[in-house]
Amino acid sequence: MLAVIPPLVTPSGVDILGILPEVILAGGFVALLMLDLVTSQAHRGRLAAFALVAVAASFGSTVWGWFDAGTPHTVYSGSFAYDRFGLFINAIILISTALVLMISPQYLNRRGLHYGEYYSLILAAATGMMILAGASSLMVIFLAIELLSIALYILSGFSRTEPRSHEAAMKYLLLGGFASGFLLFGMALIYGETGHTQLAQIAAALQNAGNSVDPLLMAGIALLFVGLAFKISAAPFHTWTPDVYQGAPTSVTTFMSVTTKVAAFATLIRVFTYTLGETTVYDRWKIIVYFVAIASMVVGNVAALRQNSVKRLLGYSGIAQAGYILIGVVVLSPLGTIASLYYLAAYAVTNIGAFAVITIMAGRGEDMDSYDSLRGLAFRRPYVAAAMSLFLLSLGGFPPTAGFFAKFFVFAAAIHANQVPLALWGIATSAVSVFYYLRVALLMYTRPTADQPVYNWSRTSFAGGAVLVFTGAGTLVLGIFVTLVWTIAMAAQHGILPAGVI
Amino acid sequence: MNATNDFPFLLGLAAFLFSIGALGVLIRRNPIVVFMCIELMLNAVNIVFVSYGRYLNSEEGQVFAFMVIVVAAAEVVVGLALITQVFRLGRELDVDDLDEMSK
Amino acid sequence: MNTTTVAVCGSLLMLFPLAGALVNALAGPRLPRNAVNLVGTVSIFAAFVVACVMLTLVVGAPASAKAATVSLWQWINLGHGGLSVGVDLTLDPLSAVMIMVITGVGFLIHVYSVGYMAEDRGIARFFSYMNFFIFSMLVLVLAADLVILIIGWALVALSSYLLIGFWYERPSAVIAARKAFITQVIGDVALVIAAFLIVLKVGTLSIPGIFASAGSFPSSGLLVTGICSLLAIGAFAKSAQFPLHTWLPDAMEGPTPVSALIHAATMVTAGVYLIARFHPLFDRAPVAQGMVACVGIGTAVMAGIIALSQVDIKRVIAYSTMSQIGLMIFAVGIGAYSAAMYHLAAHAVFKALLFMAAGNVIHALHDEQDIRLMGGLAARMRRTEVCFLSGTFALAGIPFFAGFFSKEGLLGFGLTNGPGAVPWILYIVGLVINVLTGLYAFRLWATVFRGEAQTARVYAAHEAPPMMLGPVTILAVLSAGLGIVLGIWALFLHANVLGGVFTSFLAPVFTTATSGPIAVDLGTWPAVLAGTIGTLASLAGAGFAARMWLQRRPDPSAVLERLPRALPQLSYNKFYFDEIYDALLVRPTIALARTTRKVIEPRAMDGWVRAIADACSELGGWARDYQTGLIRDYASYMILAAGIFVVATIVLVSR
Amino acid sequence: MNVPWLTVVLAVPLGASLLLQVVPRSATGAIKALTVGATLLTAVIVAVLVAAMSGTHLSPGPLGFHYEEQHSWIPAIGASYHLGLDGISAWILALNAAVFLLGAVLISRRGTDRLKLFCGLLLLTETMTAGVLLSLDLLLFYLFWEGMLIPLYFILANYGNENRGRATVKFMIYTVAGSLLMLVSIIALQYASGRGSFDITALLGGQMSRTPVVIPWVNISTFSPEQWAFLGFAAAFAIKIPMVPFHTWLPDLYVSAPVPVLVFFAGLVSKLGAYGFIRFGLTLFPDAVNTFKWLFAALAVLSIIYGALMALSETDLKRIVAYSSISHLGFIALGIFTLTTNGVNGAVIQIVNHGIIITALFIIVGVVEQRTGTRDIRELAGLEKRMPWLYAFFLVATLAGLGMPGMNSFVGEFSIMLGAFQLYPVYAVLAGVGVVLACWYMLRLHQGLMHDPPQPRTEGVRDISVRQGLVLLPLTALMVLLGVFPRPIGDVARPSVQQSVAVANGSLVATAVTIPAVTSQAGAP
Repeated sequence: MLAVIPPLVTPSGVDILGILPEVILAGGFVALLMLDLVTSQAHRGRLAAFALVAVAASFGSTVWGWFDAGTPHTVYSGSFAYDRFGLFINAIILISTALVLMISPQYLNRRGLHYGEYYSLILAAATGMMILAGASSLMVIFLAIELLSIALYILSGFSRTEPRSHEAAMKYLLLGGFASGFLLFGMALIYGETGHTQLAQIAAALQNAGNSVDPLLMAGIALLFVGLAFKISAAPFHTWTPDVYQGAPTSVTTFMSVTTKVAAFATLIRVFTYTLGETTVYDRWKIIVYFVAIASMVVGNVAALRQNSVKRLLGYSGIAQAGYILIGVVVLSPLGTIASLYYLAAYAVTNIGAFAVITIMAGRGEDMDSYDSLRGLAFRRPYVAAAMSLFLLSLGGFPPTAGFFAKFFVFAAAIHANQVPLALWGIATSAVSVFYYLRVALLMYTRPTADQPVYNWSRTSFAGGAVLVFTGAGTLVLGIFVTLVWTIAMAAQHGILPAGVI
Repeated sequence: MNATNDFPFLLGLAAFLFSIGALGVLIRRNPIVVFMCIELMLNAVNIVFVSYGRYLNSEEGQVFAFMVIVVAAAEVVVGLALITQVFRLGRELDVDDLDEMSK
Repeated sequence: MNTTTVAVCGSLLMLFPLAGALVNALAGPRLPRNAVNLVGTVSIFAAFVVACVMLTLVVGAPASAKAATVSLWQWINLGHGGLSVGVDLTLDPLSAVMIMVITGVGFLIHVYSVGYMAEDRGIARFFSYMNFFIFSMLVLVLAADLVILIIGWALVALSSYLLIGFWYERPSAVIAARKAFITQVIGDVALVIAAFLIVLKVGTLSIPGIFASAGSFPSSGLLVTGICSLLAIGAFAKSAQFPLHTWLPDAMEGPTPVSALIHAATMVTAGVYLIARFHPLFDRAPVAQGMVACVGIGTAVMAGIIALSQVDIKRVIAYSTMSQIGLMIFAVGIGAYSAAMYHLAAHAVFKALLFMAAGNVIHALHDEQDIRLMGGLAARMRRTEVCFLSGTFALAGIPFFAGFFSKEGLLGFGLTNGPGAVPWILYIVGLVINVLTGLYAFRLWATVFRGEAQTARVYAAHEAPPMMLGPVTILAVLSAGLGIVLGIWALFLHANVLGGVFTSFLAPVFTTATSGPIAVDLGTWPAVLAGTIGTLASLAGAGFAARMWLQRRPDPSAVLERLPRALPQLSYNKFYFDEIYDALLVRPTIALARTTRKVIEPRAMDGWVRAIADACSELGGWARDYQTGLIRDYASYMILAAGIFVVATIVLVSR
Repeated sequence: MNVPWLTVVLAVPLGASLLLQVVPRSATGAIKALTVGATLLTAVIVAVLVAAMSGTHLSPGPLGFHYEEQHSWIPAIGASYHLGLDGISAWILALNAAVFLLGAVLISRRGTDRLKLFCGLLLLTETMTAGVLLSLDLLLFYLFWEGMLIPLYFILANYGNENRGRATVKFMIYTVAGSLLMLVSIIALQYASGRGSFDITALLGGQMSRTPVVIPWVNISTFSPEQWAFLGFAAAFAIKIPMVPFHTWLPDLYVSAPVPVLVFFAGLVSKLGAYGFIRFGLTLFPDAVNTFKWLFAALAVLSIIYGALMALSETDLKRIVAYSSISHLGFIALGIFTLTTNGVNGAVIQIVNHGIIITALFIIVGVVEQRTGTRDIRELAGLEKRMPWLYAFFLVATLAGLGMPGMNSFVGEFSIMLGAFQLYPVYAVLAGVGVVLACWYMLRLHQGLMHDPPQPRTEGVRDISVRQGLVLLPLTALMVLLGVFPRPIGDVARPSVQQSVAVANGSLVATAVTIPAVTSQAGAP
C-alpha cells in the first residue's frame, strides 16, 4: 500500500526574508572559509573584521526583521518561525558573537592559535544557533543543534597542542553525540505518536488528544527534554560543562557558554512552554522540569563552592543560571517567558564580560585559569578588576546590576504562578552563590604576599577595553533602566510561535 | 509482512539497538568504539523514524532519517579527526585517560 | 509666690554650681590653684545665698501658697497617648529645707576641701565633680516631674561614682565606685518602673499632677503598693538601706570631704526625701509603709551592730550614717515625715561634722584610717577633739544637742501610731538603737582621742589648718547650739517639743496626707518621759563604751567578746552581705557571661550558621567527587537520569 | 520652585564619587577635600530639609510625606522612582549625613591605602543608605538596600585587619540571605495586593490573605501569606539590626573594620534594619506584626541580655563595643515591637541617639588601639592620666552608653521601656536588668581603660589629636544636649510615628492598651 503523498508545497521566494539574518551569516561563514585561503598569517585580524561585518549585516537584517515581523508567521512550510521571539534571540546571539570576535584576535595571537578557520567556525556555530532560535520543526531543531555542535566540537579542541583542549573536545564530542541520540529518539517518538514534526501541528495534535495518555509520546517528550537539557547544561546532564569550559580556549568558552545556552533555551521555550505547555499530560509531567530546575540551581551553586579554577567556576555558575532560567520555563506563563528572555540577555552580557576579562588578561601561552592568577589584579589593573567585580556581582544577583533584575523577574514569575517553593529554592541557592562570587572578587583586591607568584597579565587592547565597557555598561543598563530591554522582551514574547497556547 | 504487524517488532529492535549502543558507550574505553556505539544509537533511531514513517504513511520520517544519516556522517568526520589528533600527540586511546582537569 | 521669681531663683541656684563645675572642668587644669579653689567655693556660696533668698520666699509666702511650681522648658512631648515631660521646678517648704541643707552644709564642706585637698594635683577635677554634685542634688530636690527627679537622682549617683573613684589609681577605689554606681542603677530602674506604673494609671509624670490624682489609686490597692515598693527600693539604693546597703562603706574610698558631703549629709538622705515627697502615695499604701519602716529600723540595728567592730575610722562613721538613715527611713515609714526631715537636717550637720573632724585626724596622720593605730590624739588636736565630741554627743542623742530632739522625736512618734503591740516593739528596738549608738559613738571618740598613742605617728600629728578647722567649728557650734536654742525655745515657748518649728514649717507639705498622724500628739509629759528613757538608753551605751575603752583600751575590734560568738563574727564581717551578694549575684552573672562567650556564642549562635556553611561545603565536595572527569561516568549519569525520567514520566502521566 | 531635593541628596555623593575618578591618585589633598566637601554639602542640605520639613507640603494619605517625588521607572510591573521624607526618616537621614561626614573627616589622608577608592566607596555608600531611607517604592528600596552591599563589600574587604576577608564574606552571605527572603516577600506582596504596584502607599495596611497556607500532602496549616511575607521582611531586618540569634556576623566585622568605616557602619547601617521594621513591618503587615510582636519583642529582650552578657565577658575592646551595640539595638527593636506610640517613638529617638553614641565609642576605642597598639582590656589601664581629654569624652560616651538619665539614650530607653511596659511588663523588667548589666559592662570598659595604676603599655601615649577632638566634641555635645533637650527629635517623629502605629494597629488592636490623655504640664492640678 503506497503512502498518499500530499501535494508538494513550494516555498515562496519571499520566505527567504524570514531567514535573512541566518542566510547572511551563513554567507559570511562560507566567504570566510574562502578568504582564509588568501589571507596571510600576519593579516588574520582582517578576517575577524570581516566576520564582524558579517555579524553586523546580520544584525542589521535582524533589526529590520523586528519591524517587519509585526505579524508573526512561519516560513518554509511551517518549519521556521519568523517572529520577534526568534529575532530577539538572534540579537543576543549576534551581539555576543560580535563581542567574542572582538576579543578573539589578541587572545588567539597570544596563545599561538590564530588560524582563519576560527572565525568561520564561530560564524557557523552562530548560524546554527540562530536557526535553532527560529526553528519550529523537530527536523530543523535537530539540524541546527548539530550544526552548532559540530562547529563547537572543533572549536573546543582548537588548541591543537594542548591536552586539556583535546580532552574538552573529546568529551564534548562523545557526550554531545550521546545526547543527540536521546534527543533524536525523543523526536522520533514524538513524531511517531503525533504524526507530525512541526511544532504547531504537534501542538494541535496534542490538543485534540485531550486527556488520553500515550506512554511512548511521554517517553519521547522526556527524551527530547534530556537532549535539550544537555545543551543548556542543566543538572543532572551538566557534567560535561565544567570540563569542557575549562579545557576549551577561553575565547571559545566565552562564546559557547553564552550563545549555546541562549539558543537552546529559545527552543526549550518554544517546545515546552508553547507547544506542550497547555496540555493536560504536560501539566502532570512538568514536575520533572521542576526537579531539573532545582537540581541545577543546587548542584551548580554548591559544586562551585569548592573550585579553584575561574573557568570551572563560571561553568558551574552557568549550570546554576540554567536552573534559574528554567524557572521561567516551567511556570508556563507569559511573565515566565519574558523573565527567561530578560535573564538570557542579562546572562549574555554579564557572562561574556566575565569571561572576557579572563580572555583579555590571559598571558602568553597560558590561560588565566586558577584563582591565584587573579590575586592582586586590582592593584595593577584597577578598572579591569572593577569590571570583573561588577560582573561577579551581577552573576550573584546584586542590584543595581542586570543579574538582579534577571533573578527578580524569574522569582516574580514563579510567585505569580503560585510556585513560591521554586522561588525559595532560587533564593537559598543564590545566597550560597554569593560566597564563591565574592571570594573571587575579594581575591582581586588582596595584595599578594611576597612568596606568592604574581601573574603576568596582558595589557588591555582597545577592542578588549571596548568589550568590557560595553558589557559593563550593559550590565548596569539592564540593572537600572529595566524598561528598555523589558519592553523588547515583552514584544518578543507577544509574537511567539506557535501562538495561542498560552 | 504487514506494516502494522511488524511495527512493534521494529520498534523493539530499534530500542534494542539503541540500548546496545548506549551500553557500549558506558562500557567501551576506546574512543573509536565509543563513537561507533553512538552511531549505532543514531541508526537505531533511524529505524524508528523509517518504521514510523511507514506506519503512519508519512514521508517525514524518511526525510528525517536521511538528515540523520548526513549529520552522523559529518559528525564522524569531525570525531575521527579529533581522535586522530589525540592519538598523534602520543596518548593512549582510552577515554578513561581523559580526566586531567578533574584531578 | 511669684512664679517668675521662683523660676529665676531656681535656675540661678542650679546654674551657679553647674557653671563652677564647667569652669573647673574645662579651664581648671590651666588655672592657678587659688582660682580653682575660689571658683569651687564661691559658686556654692552664691548658690547658698540664692537658697536663703528662696527660703525667705517660702517663709514669707502666705500659708495657703507655700508651694510654687514653674516650668522651664518642655523636655519631650510624644503627643496624644504618648509620654509628655516638662522640665519643671517646684519650691515648697520641703525643697526649701533640702536646698538649705545642701548648699549650707555643702558650702562648708567645700571650704573644708580647700584645706583637705591642698596637696592633691587633681583639685580642679575635684571641685568640678563636687560642684556638679551640688547641681545634681539641687535638680533632684527641685524637680517637679518624676522624670526630671530621676535624672537628678541618677546624676547624684554619677557624681558619687566620680568622687568615690576620684583617686583612680587605687584599684579599691575603682571597684568601690563601680559597686556604688551599679547599686544606684538598680534603684534607678526601680524608680523608672514605678514611673511607668504611675504614668499608665494617671497619665502624667508631673509630681503635682500625680498627687492631684492620687485619689484615683485605691487605698491599699495592689498598684499603689507596688508603686510605693518600687519607689522605696529606689530610696533604699540611694540611702544605703538593706538590702542595697553594701556600697556605702566601700564608698569611703573617696576623699573625706566627699564622704562628708555625699555619703553623710546629702545624697544618702535623698531616699528619705523621696519617700517624704511621695507621701500622698505612701499614705495610701500601708503595706509599703510598713515594709519601709521595718527595713529602716532593721538597717539601723544591723548597721549599729556592724559599727561596733569596724576599725576604719571612716567606715565606723559610715555605718553610723547607715544606722541613722535607717531611723529616718523608719520615720517616714511610720508617717513621721516632719520628724524624719528634722533628723535629716540635724544629721546633715553633725554627721558632716564627724566626717570632717575624722578627716582632720586622717590628714594629721597622713592618711592613716585604722583606729587601732590612733589613740591619745586629744593632746595634739584639742579643737578637733572638742568638735568631734560635739558631733558625738549629737549623734548619741545627748540632750540639748541637735540629734537629741530629732531622734527622740521620731522614736517617740512611733509610739503613737501602728496597730497593737507594734509601736511598743518598735520603740524597744529604738531604745536598743540608742544604746548601740551611744556605744559606737563613744567607742570611736575614746579609741581615737583618748588613751595612749599607739604609733609614733600620733606624736607627730598637728592640729588641722584653719581652712579645715573653720568649717568644723561652725558645724560643731551648730550641732550643739542649734539644738540648745531649739530645745529651749521648744521647751519654754511651745507645748510641742518634738521639733515644733520644723513641723509647723513643713506642715503645708504634709497636710495632704490623708491619714495624717502628724495631728497626733503625745502630750507634753509622756513626751518628756519618752525622751528621758531614750536619753538614759543612750547614756547607758555611752557609759559602757567609756568603761571599755576610755582607759583600758582593749583591741577595739574585739568589742563584743562577752556576747555569743556569732554576733561579733557577724558584726566584724558585716553580716557577710558582700560575700552573699558575691556568691548569689556577681559570680553567677560572671559565670553566665563566661559560659555565653565560651559555649553558647561559638557552639549555638555561630554553630547554626557554621553548620549550614559546612553542609553546603560538604555538598560541594560531594558534587565534586561525582565530577570524576570520566566520560563513561558522565554518560552513565545521563542514561540513569534519562531512564528515570522516562519511567517517571510514564508513571506520572498514567497516574 | 520645584527642586527635587531628595534626588539632590542622593546625587551629591554619587556625583562626587564619579568626580573623584578624574582626580589623580596622588592628589590626596584634593581627594579628601572633595570627599569632605561632598558629605558636608549633603549634610547641609539634609539639615535644611529636616529643619524646614514641617512647613512644606505634606502628601495626602494614611502616611504623609514631605518633598515627595515620583517618576515612572518600570511601569510594566508598577515600580516607580518614588522618594519622600517623613518624621521617621528625617532624623535618621540627618544621622546618615552626619556619620558620613564624620567618617570622611576621620579618614587619614596619609595612612589610608588607595585613598581614592576608599573615598569613592564611602560616597557611594552614602547614596545607597540615603536611598534606603528615602525610597517609598519597595523595589527601589530593595535596590538601595541590596545595592548598599556593593560599596560596603569593597570597603570592608579592602580595609581593615587581616581577618577582614572571612568576616566580610560572612556578613555578605548573612545579609544577602535575609534580603533575598525579603525580595520574595516583596514580590508576593505586590502580586497578592493585586494593585500591580510596589508603592508603599498602595500596599498599606495588609493586602495579603490572612488564611493559613496549607502544606500539600501533609495538610498542615501554617502561617498566612501575610505572616510569611512579614517573616521574609523580618529576616532581612533582623539580620541587619542584628537581633540574636542572627548576630554573629557583627562582632567579627566590627573587629576587623577600620574606624572611619565603623563610624558610618555601626552608626548608621545597622540602624537601617530597625528603620525597615518601622517603615515596612508596621505598615504593610498589620496583622502579622501583631501576631508576631511577642516573638520579636522576646528576641529583642534576648538581644539586650545576651549582648550585655557577651560585652561583660569579652576582653577585646572592639568586641565589647560591638556586643554593647547588639544590646542597645535590642532596645530599639523592643521599642518597635511594642507597637505603641511611646515604644516606636522611643525607637526612632534611640536610633539617632545610639548612632551618636556608638560612633563616639568606636572612635575612642580606635584611638586607644592606635595609641597603645592593643585592644586587650587586660593590657590597658590608667589612661586617664595620660589622656585626660579622651577620658572626658569617653566618660560622656560611657554614660550615654549605659543609659544614664540626663543623657540622650535615657530619653529613648525610657520611652521604649514605657512602651514595652504597656504591652509586656515582664519584658520591660528584663530590659531593666539589661540596663543594670549595661551599666556594669560599660563601667568595666571605661574603668578598665582609664583607671587603676598605669600599665607599661600605656607609658608615654599621647592624648587625642585635634582632629579627633573636633569629631568627638560635637558627638559628646549632642549626647548631653539631646539628653537635656530631646524634644526636637520627638516633635519631628511624632506625627509619622502616630500614623504608622495607627496603621499597624488598624482596626485589630486599636483598643488594646492606650494611656489616658497625657497632660503633664507645669502646675497641672
